[in-house]
Amino acid sequence: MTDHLRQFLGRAGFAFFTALIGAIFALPLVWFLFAPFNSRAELGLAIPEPFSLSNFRQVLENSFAIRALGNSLIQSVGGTLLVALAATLASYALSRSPLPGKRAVTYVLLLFSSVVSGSAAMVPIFLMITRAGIIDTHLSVILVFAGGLLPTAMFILRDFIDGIPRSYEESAMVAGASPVQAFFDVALPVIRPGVVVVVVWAFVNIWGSFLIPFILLRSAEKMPASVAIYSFYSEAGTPIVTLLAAYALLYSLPVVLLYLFVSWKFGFRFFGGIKA
Amino acid sequence: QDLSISCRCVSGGANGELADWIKDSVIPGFEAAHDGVTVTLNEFAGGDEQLTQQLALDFSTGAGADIAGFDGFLIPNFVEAGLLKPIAELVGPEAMEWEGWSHISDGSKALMSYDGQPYGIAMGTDVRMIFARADLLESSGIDPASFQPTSWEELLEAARQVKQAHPDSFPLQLNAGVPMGEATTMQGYWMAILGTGESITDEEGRYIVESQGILDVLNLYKTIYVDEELGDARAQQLGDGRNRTFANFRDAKTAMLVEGDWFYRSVTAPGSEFEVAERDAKMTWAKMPAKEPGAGWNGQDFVTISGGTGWVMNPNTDAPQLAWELLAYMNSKEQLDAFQEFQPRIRIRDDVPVPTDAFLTETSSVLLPLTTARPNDPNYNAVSAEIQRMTEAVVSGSMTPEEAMARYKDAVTEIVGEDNTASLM
Amino acid sequence: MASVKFENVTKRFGGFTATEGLDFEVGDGEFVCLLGPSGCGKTTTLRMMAGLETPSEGKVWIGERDVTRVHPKDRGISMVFQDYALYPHMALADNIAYPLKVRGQPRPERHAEAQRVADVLQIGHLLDRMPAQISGGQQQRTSLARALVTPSDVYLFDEPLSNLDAKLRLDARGFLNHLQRDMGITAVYVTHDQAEAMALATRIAVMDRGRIVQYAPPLEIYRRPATTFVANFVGNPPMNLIEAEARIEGGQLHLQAPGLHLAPLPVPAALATRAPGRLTLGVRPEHLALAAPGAANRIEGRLFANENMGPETLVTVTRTEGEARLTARIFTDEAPRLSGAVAFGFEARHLHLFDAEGLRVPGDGE
Amino acid sequence: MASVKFENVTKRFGGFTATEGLDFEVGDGEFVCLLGPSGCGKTTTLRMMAGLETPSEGKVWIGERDVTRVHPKDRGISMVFQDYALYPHMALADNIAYPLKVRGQPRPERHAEAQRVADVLQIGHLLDRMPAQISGGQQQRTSLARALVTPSDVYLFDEPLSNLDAKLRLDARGFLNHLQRDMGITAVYVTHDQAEAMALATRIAVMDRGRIVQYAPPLEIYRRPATTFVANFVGNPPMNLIEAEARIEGGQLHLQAPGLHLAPLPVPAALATRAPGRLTLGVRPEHLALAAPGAANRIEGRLFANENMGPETLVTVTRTEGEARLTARIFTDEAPRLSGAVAFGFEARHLHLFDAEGLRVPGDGE
Amino acid sequence: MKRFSLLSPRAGAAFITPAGLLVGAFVIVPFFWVIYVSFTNRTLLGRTALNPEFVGLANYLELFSPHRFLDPGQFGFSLVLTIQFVLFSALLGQAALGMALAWLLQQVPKPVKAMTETVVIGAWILPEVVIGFAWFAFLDYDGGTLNGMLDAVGLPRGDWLLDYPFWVIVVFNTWRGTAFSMMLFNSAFASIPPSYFQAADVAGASSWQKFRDIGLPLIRGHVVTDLILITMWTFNVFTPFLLTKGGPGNQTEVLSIYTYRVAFRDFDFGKGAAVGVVVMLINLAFALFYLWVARKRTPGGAA
Ligand SMILES: Nc1ncnc2c1ncn2[C@@H]1O[C@H](COP(=O)(O)OP(=O)(O)OP(=O)(O)O)[C@@H](O)[C@H]1O
Ligand SMILES: Nc1ncnc2c1ncn2[C@@H]1O[C@H](COP(=O)(O)OP(=O)(O)OP(=O)(O)O)[C@@H](O)[C@H]1O
Ligand SMILES: [Mg+2]
Ligand SMILES: [Mg+2]
Repeated sequence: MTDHLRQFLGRAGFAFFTALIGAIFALPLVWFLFAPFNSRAELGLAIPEPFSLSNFRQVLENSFAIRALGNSLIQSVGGTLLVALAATLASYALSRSPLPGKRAVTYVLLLFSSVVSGSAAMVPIFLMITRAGIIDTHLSVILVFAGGLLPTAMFILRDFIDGIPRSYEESAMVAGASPVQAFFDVALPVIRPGVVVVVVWAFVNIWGSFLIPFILLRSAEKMPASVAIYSFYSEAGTPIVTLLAAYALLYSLPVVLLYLFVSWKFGFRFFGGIKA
Repeated sequence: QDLSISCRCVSGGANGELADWIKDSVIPGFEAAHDGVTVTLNEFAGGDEQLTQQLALDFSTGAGADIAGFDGFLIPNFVEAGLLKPIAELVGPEAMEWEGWSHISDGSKALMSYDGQPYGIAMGTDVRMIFARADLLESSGIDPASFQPTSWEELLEAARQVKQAHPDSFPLQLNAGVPMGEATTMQGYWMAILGTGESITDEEGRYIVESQGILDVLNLYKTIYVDEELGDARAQQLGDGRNRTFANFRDAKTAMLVEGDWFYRSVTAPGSEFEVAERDAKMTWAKMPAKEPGAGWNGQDFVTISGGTGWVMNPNTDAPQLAWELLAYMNSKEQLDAFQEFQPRIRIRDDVPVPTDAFLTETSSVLLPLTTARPNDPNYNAVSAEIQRMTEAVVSGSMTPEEAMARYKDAVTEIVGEDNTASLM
Repeated sequence: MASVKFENVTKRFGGFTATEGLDFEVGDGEFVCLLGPSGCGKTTTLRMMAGLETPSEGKVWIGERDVTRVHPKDRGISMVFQDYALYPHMALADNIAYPLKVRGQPRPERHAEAQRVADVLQIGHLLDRMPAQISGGQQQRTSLARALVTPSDVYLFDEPLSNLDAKLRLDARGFLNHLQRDMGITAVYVTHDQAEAMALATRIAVMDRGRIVQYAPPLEIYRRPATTFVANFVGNPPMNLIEAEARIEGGQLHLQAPGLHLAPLPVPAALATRAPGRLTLGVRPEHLALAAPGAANRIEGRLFANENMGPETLVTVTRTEGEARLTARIFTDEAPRLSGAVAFGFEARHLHLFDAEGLRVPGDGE
Repeated sequence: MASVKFENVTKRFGGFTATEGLDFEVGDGEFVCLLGPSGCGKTTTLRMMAGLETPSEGKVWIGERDVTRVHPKDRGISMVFQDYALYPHMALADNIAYPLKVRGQPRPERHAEAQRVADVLQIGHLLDRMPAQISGGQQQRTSLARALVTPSDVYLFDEPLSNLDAKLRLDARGFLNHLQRDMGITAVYVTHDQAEAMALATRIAVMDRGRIVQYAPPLEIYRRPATTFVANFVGNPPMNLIEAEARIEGGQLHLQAPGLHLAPLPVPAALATRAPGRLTLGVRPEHLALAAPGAANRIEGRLFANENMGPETLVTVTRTEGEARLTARIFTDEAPRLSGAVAFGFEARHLHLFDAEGLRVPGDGE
Repeated sequence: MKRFSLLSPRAGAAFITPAGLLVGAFVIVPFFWVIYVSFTNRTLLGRTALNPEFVGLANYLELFSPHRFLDPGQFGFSLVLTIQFVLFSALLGQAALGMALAWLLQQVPKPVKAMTETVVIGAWILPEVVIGFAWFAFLDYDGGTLNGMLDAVGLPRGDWLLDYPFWVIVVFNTWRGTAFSMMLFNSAFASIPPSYFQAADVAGASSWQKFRDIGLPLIRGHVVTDLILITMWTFNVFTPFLLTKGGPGNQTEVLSIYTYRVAFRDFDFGKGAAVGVVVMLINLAFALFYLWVARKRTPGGAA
């Protein structure tokens, strides 16, 4: 009996401790549950009194901001797909090829991309996009994001792919599959959890990023929400708390939904070895 | 033919009235008058710095809108970089014949000019003053109707009186610190330094890096925020400090706040976040006094400063003539009159009457004659940032005025070079 | 169907030589077992046949084709992997049918085919499960089914039955036997189980440290192991090896070792010309029987273990104080009552002789 | 040392029942083998003893303690895993000494202890190596050493020898035998190799589809299999089973089947009271010998296979056109020359009888 | 002699092409542009925007000029601050906490796991403007959630953003980024064969012992990957700007904010680019250090 008790307490202790960390993580977000529904929101935490949807009503009137959510979706989905696709293909090829120094290559690219993420690099990128004649298009935003995020995506993914036994693909090839078939039928499903991590990461990055769309886009019809949210800042650069909170909620929903969907549908983990 | 306008304005968001005016009035009007021309508005949301970068990139490649909203104090920088062309050069000398020029004062023209050449047309100008809570003054034993300090000492005295009556209050708000950015320089430091009879530059345009005036200003800050806690020192240092000062005013914790007329037009206006309930009864204003009567800039008793945003033309526009026509049309009396319907304010043209708004009429007539403007210099921006740091050092108590000024001297010398600085001590 | 030929194939991993100068042929329709201790290069050899490793030197032929550089998918082979390599995201049915899918067979047909093979291997009822949901033996059979579902020129098996119980093993073995005999498949089969190798193979290649030390039919290997290594490795329990002092006297070979009583032997031709020195004497446990003390050919020792295992009994004795053990396999249901000193008798024709290098000394008539 | 008791233990995975109503006890100092076909629930049973799976129903006792919900580390057990589970980042010495480290033994002592166990298992010279640098067999012995390094109440082994070649297997088996006999450890041992089970176990639990069908000492299982399943599973090749028509006539049992010639038998007590109907006759391959046609007890058929496997020959005949096969295991080096009709003779005392449900019909005196 | 590879050179090239083109255009070209610019006095605006001059190492020398190197607002100050920021928020914060969470999550009931995971990942996926804002509200002196809670339990309130700005951004960055490390370690742990842990269970190891002896050493590669990434990200993270704007008094002006000021307030691209290059070199040093530590602790170099 004492064994049971000790064990039970041990487990309960772990569970409680974990839940506590979770709760602490949740605290800074509590404000968001209330503020959007408070017609006179402030930074202070206050239960809406009265509960009001007027902020949302006002936000919905801002057609620019609402349309921006759609634009964010186009750019994030496009960019994420491109990153996931190109990174998966490339890191697979790197992982499975006998090239020497491939580790170093991915790492060097990673370092390069860290420099480029700084704002100074916006100038050459802008010039290139202008010369290509695709300034002020969704495509330009998608391409530039994809390029910038790829090194990191490849760095993460190659790690995942290296951990997968080659015998999966070997057996597919012996079964008569071409390398490309083996990749799609066998390797891709097995590395899917890694790809999912990259997808969420890339989506979140693009969704929240301000600078690139801001530099590359001009027409209001194409601006994403990360830019549009600044329309809830006053002329003097101060936020209009009520509207901002309401819009922030709308703005956050897609990423949260994406995460919930993806973790429900695919999970964020490997299949693990099957030989128990 | 296509034309486009961009501005930091979003319907339903920041500067929504401006966006509405362009979309509902300017564009239909212009298109009706020019067959086959379509005009689009690029509503633009984002911070000042990003806007600057975007415009710089656009103007260097030929991208961007034909007409762009633009903060006047950046004109020297852009011109030096070759990113703007004078209107006369771009459109031709006939542009200078436009009837509107005669209705724009030289001071207002200067807002969008460099080396005497106009690069655009200002949208309007503003003036700065002390906004006051009548209710708070009254309850502290000060008569709001006759409230008008004539020296810094009187200003401080009023603040002390309020503080005594309301120990929890922060009676006086004079912007300081880095987070408020240019609002610190314009609404705070400038309003004080002009009161010492000095400016930021001397007559030759050299930056003053050492002077009694600077010390006086810093000591004023010290008195307000450190020694007597007449102001909310925290609000000067926090990222959202400016909002806090507005909230303090709204919540009757601040009795006197130095701001531009925008504070009245927009911040405290009915329906906005910092709306002051029963505004006309509770809010009043006063001129910013010089340190001592007559000691102010130009020997004035009271001081103020103006800034302005306006419109410039893209130097690479495909259709300079048409773009100019659009710009001129936007600044026609007809359109500016229409603009007053969307948002009443002081317009650039003297033939556009200020709507029957007592406050605007009164302040503009009283303060415009007193006003001055920021120096037209490419380095101003960087120096302004140093001013913000200098005030923050004092307000946070981490440096004495002398130390802060010494660092300011170092930093400004580094930015503009020894030759472009002046010491008055 | 096709033959497989290795021409002087060496494989190095970095500085380590995994196989060296392999030179052998698997005839069309043959079933060859690669047998050898762990790490001797069996898997490496198989993978070179499959095209999953490229030889460092030498050539690999399948049928008339030099396939040394041919891609695995173009070699017409099937393979069972040592670690199964089941696809974790596919149900068993899809795992098994995968080679058919690759060949473009429509879904219903390939699933029917998978069902057929799975039924033979007694996993037909598990086809909906995922690999993680079945036992180790079931995984192994799935992997086998996947290899057998398509007709191939050569089948490669890497220890395909090692996790199966005797009965399943026998069944699977029977199935493979049937494939080989009736359908004439060519197969190369890696195993460390010599009984399996004996039962299945037309020829066995015994490997040791990257080389083939004997390549011959099973009985040949059993009866005439080429080296002490083979003698020791093949047979369960392994052949008893006895170091003996050899002398030729009066045209006869005299052997001496502790506990050994052996009538002089005729001198094998190979030994006639040189001084024999030390020889190693081999005798299989099943060729030892309990002997009355005093029999002409006998070995004596003290009882160490006496294990009845059903139809047979293993009796182990120590000849000297140290390690020198000797096991006899006696086919009786009941363990004989023994204690203390035990003597095993044997016939001279069951003796194997190896020289000091461990190479077989051919007997007369070999 | 302690006993292990299962009380009506059932384990379900989702809807699938892996073990059902297990109810048995492993006595203190016993060495019990779990034997059964792949997927019958052996690993699952062992894991429930270890505490790595929780029973869906029932209780598990170790000694006097109900450990059903006790954490593995508090059960006082050691276990060898089917896949070794050696830590790839630790040298062998550290792997083996890990259970001692966890118990807080200082480094020199635990390494001395590891050395001792490793020496016994003949891997003492490898202690500095990493697991990746040793062969499969050595890995398995390392895993064994890790389990044996601490004194435990119960030792659990999941197919600990399955990947070893015959020779190593024999060595390790000998060592386990020694442990059990001399140190009296309590052990539960999963294997699919019935020879291993026969050699090691004090009792064998034969499992079939999640149930224990017979739990008895090895020879008992070999000699008196409780069901046709056990008869068929234990023994290699398995017992020959012959469906026969039974009649009781004149106080004697007459059995009829194609090819079978059998003198009438005494009626077993169990059959005296009921009509026998169909019975299954069992006879082990090793109890069949070639017989002259005309011997009293014999079975006839046509030759199907004649495989010499070294020390023994398996002769298989078909009795009828269909499946009814019969195998004899004949201990000779040379395959007998046979063709066409073959007759096997046997003694009546080697016959096993099973009723229509497959349950053993006890012979007289059982 | 060529080894068999799972992908033919042709297919491999085809697989790499899309990524190669994108990375080439939007990473490699801009990278060399930045390197070039770091040797010029190019500005965004003003005279040197169009006609930058080659100034050699002047930008770098200026960054490292001993004159006022460590004064607030100078490069040196930001550099030291950033390294502290990385140590505390990335290594001690994100990596250690992420590791602890990943480990705990292996052994707690499903609902607790799902909830905690979702909240932690929520902190990571929400857009940064939104997050900056939420924290502002959280830390607000007067009505903030944190002070409200301290009030409720009778502890004194804190003026966090003014009195402890550095620790605020440390905690904030930890909160923001832990999810990534947690996810990475989670999947790393999940890929360890369960029998390794079960063997340790049977051997009698406690959770901590299992972590120290088995879990951690086995995912060392993932730890290095994680450290490299989060170090780099933390060096570049700009989000603290939303909370403190680098203040008060430069106390939170980490390098990313410093660069921002140099490049966008002062429009000095040459200097901004030089900072970027220096940061890259520091990252390289960190990465080599991680790899060195990881390698050093592998006995025998195998596994
Ligand atoms: N990729 C590799 N790099 C280095 N050495 C290797 C590699 N693959 C195999 N080896 C080595 O080559 C030798 C032969 O390996 P192989 O896998 O062929 O052995 P095996 O005979 O199949 O053994 P087992 O019966 O244990 O599977 C081994 O010593 C092994 O350590
Ligand atoms: N996680 C699981 N989910 C569903 N079924 C399972 C799971 N684990 C085991 N089983 C099933 O339970 C049965 C018993 O499995 P167990 O691993 O105990 O078999 P075993 O007797 O050890 O077989 P083997 O000799 O092949 O290892 C098998 O039929 C298997 O398919
Ligand atoms: Mg192998
Ligand atoms: Mg098992």
